[in-house]
Amino acid sequence: MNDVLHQGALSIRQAGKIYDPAGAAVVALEDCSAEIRAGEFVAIVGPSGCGKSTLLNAIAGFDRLTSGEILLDGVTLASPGTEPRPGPQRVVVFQHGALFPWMTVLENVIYGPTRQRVLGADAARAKALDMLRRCGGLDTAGQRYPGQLSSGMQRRVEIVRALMNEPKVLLLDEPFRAMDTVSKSAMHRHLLDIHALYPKTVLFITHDLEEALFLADTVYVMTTRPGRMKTMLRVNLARPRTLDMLVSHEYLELKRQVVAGVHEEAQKAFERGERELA
Amino acid sequence: MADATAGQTVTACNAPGGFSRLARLTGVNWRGALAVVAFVLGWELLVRFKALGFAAVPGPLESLTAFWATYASKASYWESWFASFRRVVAGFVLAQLLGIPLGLFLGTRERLRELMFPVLELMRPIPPIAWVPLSILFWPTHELSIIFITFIGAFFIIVINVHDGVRTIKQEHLWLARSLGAGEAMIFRRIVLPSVLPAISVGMTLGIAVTWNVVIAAEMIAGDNGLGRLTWEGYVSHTSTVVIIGMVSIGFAGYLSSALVSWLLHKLTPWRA
Amino acid sequence: MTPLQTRKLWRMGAGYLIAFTLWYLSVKWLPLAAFARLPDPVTVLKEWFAPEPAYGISIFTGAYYKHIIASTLRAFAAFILAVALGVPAGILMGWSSTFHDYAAALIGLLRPIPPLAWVPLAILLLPAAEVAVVYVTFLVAFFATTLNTLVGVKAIDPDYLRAARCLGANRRDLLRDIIVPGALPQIFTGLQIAMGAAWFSLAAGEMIAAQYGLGFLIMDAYNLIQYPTIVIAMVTLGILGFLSSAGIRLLGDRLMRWRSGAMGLHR
Amino acid sequence: MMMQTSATTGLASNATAAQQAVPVSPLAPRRRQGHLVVQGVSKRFAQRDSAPAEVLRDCSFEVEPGRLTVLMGPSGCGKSTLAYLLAGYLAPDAGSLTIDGMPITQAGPDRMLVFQETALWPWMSIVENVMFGPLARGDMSRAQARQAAEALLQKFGLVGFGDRYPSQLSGGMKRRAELAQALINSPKVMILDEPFRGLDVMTRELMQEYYVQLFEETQLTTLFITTELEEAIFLADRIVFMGTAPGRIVRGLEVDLPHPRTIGSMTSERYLEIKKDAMATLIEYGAVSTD
Repeated sequence: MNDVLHQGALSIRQAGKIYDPAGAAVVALEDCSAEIRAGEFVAIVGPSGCGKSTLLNAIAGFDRLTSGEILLDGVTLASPGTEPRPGPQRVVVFQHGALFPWMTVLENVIYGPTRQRVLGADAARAKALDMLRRCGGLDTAGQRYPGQLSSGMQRRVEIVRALMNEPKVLLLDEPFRAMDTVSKSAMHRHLLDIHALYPKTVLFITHDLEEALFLADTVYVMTTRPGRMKTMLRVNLARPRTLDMLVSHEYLELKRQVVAGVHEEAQKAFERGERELA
Repeated sequence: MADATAGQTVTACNAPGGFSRLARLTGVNWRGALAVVAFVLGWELLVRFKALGFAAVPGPLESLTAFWATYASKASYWESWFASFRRVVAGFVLAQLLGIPLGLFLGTRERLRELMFPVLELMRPIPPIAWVPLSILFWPTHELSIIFITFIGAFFIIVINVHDGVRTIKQEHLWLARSLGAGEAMIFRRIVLPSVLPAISVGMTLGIAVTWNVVIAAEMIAGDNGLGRLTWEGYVSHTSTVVIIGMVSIGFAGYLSSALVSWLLHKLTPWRA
Repeated sequence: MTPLQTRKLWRMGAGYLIAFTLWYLSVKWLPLAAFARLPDPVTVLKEWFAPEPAYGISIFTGAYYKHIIASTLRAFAAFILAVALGVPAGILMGWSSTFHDYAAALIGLLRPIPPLAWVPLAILLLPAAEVAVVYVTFLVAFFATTLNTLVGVKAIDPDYLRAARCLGANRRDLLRDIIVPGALPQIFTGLQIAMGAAWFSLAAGEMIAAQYGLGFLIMDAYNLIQYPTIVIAMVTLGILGFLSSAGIRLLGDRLMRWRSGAMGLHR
Repeated sequence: MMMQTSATTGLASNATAAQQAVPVSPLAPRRRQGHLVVQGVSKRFAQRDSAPAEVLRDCSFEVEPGRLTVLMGPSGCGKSTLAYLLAGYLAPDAGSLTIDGMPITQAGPDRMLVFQETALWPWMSIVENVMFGPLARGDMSRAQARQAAEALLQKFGLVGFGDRYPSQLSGGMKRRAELAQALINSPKVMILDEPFRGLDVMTRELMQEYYVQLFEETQLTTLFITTELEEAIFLADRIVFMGTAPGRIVRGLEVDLPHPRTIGSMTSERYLEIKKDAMATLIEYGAVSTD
């Protein structure tokens, strides 16, 4: 972890969320805590419906917490009392992609800084082209529409659009879920390169334990609903991560430690899912 | 006349406010009720103060009393209901009986489609009402000519909807049935027909709305009875309460038939709850 | 042109030819008075393209274009009014729930009344028959535009709104950058339906209450027993309806280049 | 309730219970049947406004009876086309496809295909979906078909869901209903075309475990198509690799991981070696860059 960064420390303290308290009172998050250091690449692994997205929504400012608190560099982001307000400090890259289809790649990427009037149009365009070029020669696609790009390229442009706002925290919500093995491993390579170029605190949400172990410095395994941090695992693989690490013994050892716990949560979530449908 | 079905009412951002909490609790759209009351009051006031050309128009109260006093019990009023309904039902049902099979044929038989579809496509934009003169010329009685117009109104819509529906059947659904050894007849009955039902329901929902629109105009132009005629005669004879009564009755009749059609279609497609 | 396309073209031509001959034979030879009364296609075509048409309406006569222009002006006046009022109303309904509750009730109240039932009242209320016809045409186009715009706003993926808010967009930015472009495809679907419906109502309105226009021409030709002119006016209405819908589709494709761009998706 | 933990014993007891009612339980282990041979198969698809696209070129491979063969390759390399050819939905432009020596000319219940997207008919209840096959062919009376269907639904942990419509079931449950719908016809071969593609990784792993146990119990010849390497290694007795379009077979790889396969086998040394070997092939042939 590079500690040159002193921004982007995320402190989650007994975060709790209950949907529709008066009615079905679904407890999505309960006593969920984690201390994330500045610049740390954290992966959160958990079955569907375990509250991963609820936590992400609270951090991003889309939803309010019913108990506990989340602070960014000591400033309260989310708590029962604070009005949730999204902002460029913590930008989300969405699961199904949220590039604006009606804007070109360049218009998408400069949208943030120009809307916040942080940069003039020309300055924003220059910065955008530079960043796109460094993140895998995407600048050549500047004038194309998202619909004309492959899903891999769309995902990377969306990451660049987020980074253009100099966010303190980058929130990735299962970004590579629908990709097949080969394109997924290519995207892992790109993400790690971009993270090395632009070190930020990263919160990576996924179902895929192998992906979490390969990408992250720290992996949190969440229990099925109500979501709580079940286990925390420091991934001491060296950086930069390479493909052959996927078949190394340290990696295998790390996987052995958590795979049983993750599988157990998956089983519980699956059976609860079916009971609810019965 | 063919407008889209309204989207659901979940909105982008809910302003808290008293009414929405009240609405959530009681499930009644209070603001809507307020709007309707305001509309009726506005109408009454405009008439009272003879503003904006409302001089020749009766207020809601006056129309209502006129309705209860004379028309509710008058046989001829209910006869116009019956006449209009008879024409709508005849034209609409005939359009479905001929339109659905033709739509299925056009959807499944490549050669027939490439032959007939362009002709249908050319006739579709011609407004149904424009057929009135030819229809009067062609059919021996006025009744038949109006029924023909209502038929044309619903026919094109159902044929084209069913045709599109048949062509969007999932290939896997057909292949799976073949793997399981089902014959062509069974495939048609248990796979093709059910999967076309949603398209049929869209065609019928739009069709019934068009049919009511068309019957009113046809009656105004060529009919000698029916709600359209009643409204037109109210206008010609300057008894404007009848114009209002006619319009509201047509509104109810249209609403009732649409509700009937959507109830029927809901019964036909229980799995689409 | 691939063999597939040429075969399709041949069949289309054959289809038109068969329809044409069927029409001609049934009018000319079928021993049925009902058919005999109808004008046959050859007479209609002759009349339509005659430099001196028997009843004064052909592509060479000014009167023909006077009616066309009258109808087209009315249709587009009503259509543009419907778009100018309907699109903002639809967006507002999708954007604020208070406005939605009020508007939805009023629309629910007025929509079941078939537009043409308004004609008598419109004539009474409005200064001229002309305005009444345009009003009736406007009404049906307005409902189609508003409801489709509302559906378009509702169908926007909430992630787009959230992404924009992350990037610092305020409410006005959201409306201009996300809501309007996002709802545009469905708005254009609504515009096409509105245009079709506008021509439907216009024709009927003109037949009942106008002094000129294609609808009027149809009834006038009927009363003056100029039957071929009825067919000419009907087909012209059909062509105008088709052309205006095609025009809207073209406008839509130009405005939403990003959608056609999506077609060239290379995976 | 989803799956009896003691896999083998639980299944056997249900099988025997179903046996009395139905002549041959579709689940009892069977004589080695369903030997598929694909020889020099090529396939082109006519396109509306351009030259026909070549999807398969000279494809040859075998699916041995009683074994689970996985067909692995990048998306868009013609794997599904091969599945449709074997199922008899499409005819090859060149080459031959046979099952137990007989040429494949049309679709039939001996080769059941589970599609990528669920093909359960939304307008039929789950039990009607399952009963459709035997009733369509007239092999069983309505009562017999219902009993066989109920037995299978019970086996697949879908008790009580028979009268539900497919839209009321979760992804994993729909897949199991489709397995029941296929197995009631006692097919010789099961062909699964990326069946777990839409599911999240965890549900997917559970479904993989589920199918491999079903296979171990029935020895039903299976051709499993996927783009996921972990899924391929976990399930396969043998993996057949396909290169990018136009698809052809580039390599076969024996997977000698012991049966019964469990989550544990994914962390064994042998698994790592096989994965390293397979990754090399994938990168070399499957090099589909995402740009």
